[in-house]
Amino acid sequence: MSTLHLVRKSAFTTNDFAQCLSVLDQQDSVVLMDDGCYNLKHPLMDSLIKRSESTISINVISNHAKARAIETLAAIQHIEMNDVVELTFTHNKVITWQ
Amino acid sequence: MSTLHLVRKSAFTTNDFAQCLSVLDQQDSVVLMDDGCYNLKHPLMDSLIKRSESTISINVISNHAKARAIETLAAIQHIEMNDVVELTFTHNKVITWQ
Amino acid sequence: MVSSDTQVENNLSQESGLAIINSKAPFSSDFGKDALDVALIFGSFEQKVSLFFQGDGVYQLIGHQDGTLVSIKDYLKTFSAFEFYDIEDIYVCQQSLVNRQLDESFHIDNVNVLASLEFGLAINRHQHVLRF
Amino acid sequence: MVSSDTQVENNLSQESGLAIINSKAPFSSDFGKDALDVALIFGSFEQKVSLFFQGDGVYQLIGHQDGTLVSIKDYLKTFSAFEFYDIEDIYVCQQSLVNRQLDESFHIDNVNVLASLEFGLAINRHQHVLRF
Amino acid sequence: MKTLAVVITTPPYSPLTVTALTYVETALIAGINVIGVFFYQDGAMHANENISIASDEYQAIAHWQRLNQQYQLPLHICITAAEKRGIACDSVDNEEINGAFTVSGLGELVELTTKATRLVQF
Amino acid sequence: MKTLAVVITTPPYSPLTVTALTYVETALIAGINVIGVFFYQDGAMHANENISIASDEYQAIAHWQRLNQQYQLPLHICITAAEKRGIACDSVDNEEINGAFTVSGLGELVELTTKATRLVQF
Repeated sequence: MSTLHLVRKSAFTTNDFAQCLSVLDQQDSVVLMDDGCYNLKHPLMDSLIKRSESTISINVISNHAKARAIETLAAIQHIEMNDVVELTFTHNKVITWQ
Repeated sequence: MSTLHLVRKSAFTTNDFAQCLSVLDQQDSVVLMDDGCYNLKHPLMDSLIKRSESTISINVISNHAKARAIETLAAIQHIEMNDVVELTFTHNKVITWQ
Repeated sequence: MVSSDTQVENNLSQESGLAIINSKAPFSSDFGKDALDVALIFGSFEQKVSLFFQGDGVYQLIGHQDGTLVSIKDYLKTFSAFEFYDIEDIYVCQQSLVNRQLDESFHIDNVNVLASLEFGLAINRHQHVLRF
Repeated sequence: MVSSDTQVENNLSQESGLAIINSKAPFSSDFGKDALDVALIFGSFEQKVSLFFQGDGVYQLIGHQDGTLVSIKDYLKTFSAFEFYDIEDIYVCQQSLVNRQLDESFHIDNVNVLASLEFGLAINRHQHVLRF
Repeated sequence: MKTLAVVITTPPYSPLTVTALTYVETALIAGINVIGVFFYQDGAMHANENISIASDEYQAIAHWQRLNQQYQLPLHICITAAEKRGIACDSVDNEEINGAFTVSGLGELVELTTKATRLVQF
Repeated sequence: MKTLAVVITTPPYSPLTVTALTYVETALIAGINVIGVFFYQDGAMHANENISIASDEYQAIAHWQRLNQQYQLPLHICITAAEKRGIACDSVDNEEINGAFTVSGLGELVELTTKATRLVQF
């Protein structure tokens, strides 16, 4: 019963990312896209990375991060849109946090 | 050079109120309106009230708080829209945080 | 061969229906009303739909509100029609209530207050999720 | 009678022109572009206009961005026209940069990095304020 | 003389527009000289003649029309914002634009801002 | 068979719509059966035939039209959301509604949701 979480908002501006993290399950995956890419530098990301040492996969859409000149972290997978499409079907459902 | 700050967003959801507070000056006034009324219960309000013991006036539009069933605090002035119009001209400028 | 025990478990864990997460306060945007319209149409088509309230969305459930004071047609009153539409699963995030210093007193009955973990698990029991 | 000293002080403290506060990131809404259009029209009418960047608005100033990667026409390039329009007062909130782990390196010159107190005082030197 | 210019950025179907309207009407009743309202961003949608809001909901556009008639309140719609939002502004006698609104450019905002004692954004 | 339904809530002039479009086109190229796109809330503005976006900016509506033609992708516009945003939906052969879009009710969303293996919102 894994969920794919599409995070589209900056945690520096809204609390959508915090809400996402509060319901995140161990088998889930997170994709940072659009302004969600800014969250790579947010304090909430540290706690997520520590948790994710278990099983949660954290991804960022390369072009979305690059467009915003955001350096990314080693713990984060760089993916493209076709990976997002694939993740849509390897997880049981999708929640968009926007 | 006083400023009237119209706060229309919930600090539980966005950081607009925090940005407002960061530029607030001693002679300024704050009006909580629309979802800004929710900020009466936000931790940021405590720090503002402590600061405001000096000179900052904090106001809430009665109907906007009442519509939302928000109990208000003793330190806060209850005002109506005609007071907002008056405050517009007793201050030098208006900034809307929305 | 699947034992009947496992079948029962599979049935229990079967994800079905739509979960709608409400994340916006009621009187500053149309999001709550738009979510309600979706919920009612699912109900009228006899499709399973559950409502979740999180973040500022929890303000949609609080008692003693009155949108008419700000000239807004109070769509919250329509929440009382949920039973008629067989919308019975209504969940609110406890942490969101606590953060906002809100009591667990709501303008409709049968609201389930859940801790974050259970709130997430309840969402997971649905096949699809929309968030407004 | 007003002494000439006081007059000088009054002139210095005279509030004039428009302050535009940018609070949104560049590639997820039109707010930055809409604010830019207002700034340029004030510039072309030879009216004083100053730009302030706060919160996620500071992302509009960061170097090495490329909107074309996400098929967005990169309005940030137009920032280089500020000098031509005599828009010379550009302020960024230092705390917003620090919170976002951003260096003070921008894609335009002459950006003034100010602590919150000074940032607020700089806004106060204007007669009107719009925020996008 | 107290003069006021107002900028509206929320669409007619937003509950936030009720607050803006109440503010402007209160100012007019108080005798403030409201020299103009400038509709920018999603505010430009106010001029769309085809907008149809359920009759039991707040009729923001009708209220602006009323203020325009009762107080000769100038209502300026930003043409760029309007075109982006599907309001055809090209023809002279346009049936799609609500008659209470004047199609203007951003230059009008400069004009209003320069003339007004106070500028308030909603 | 993998089937996908997509809900769009952002307007055609929003940069966020680019992401949604890229996602849908990528799914179509990957051979996913996208059974329909439902335009709700501000997404309904996509069907407004009068929308004019500067030619050097992303033409979201033209791209949706292209996907509709190339892949017979069904594009459903929510009628209530559209009317609220100034798109007249009453006449049969409506000049104001972009031909690539079908005017639908929320019942269509129920239909899509029930049929689709995955529902993704943008």
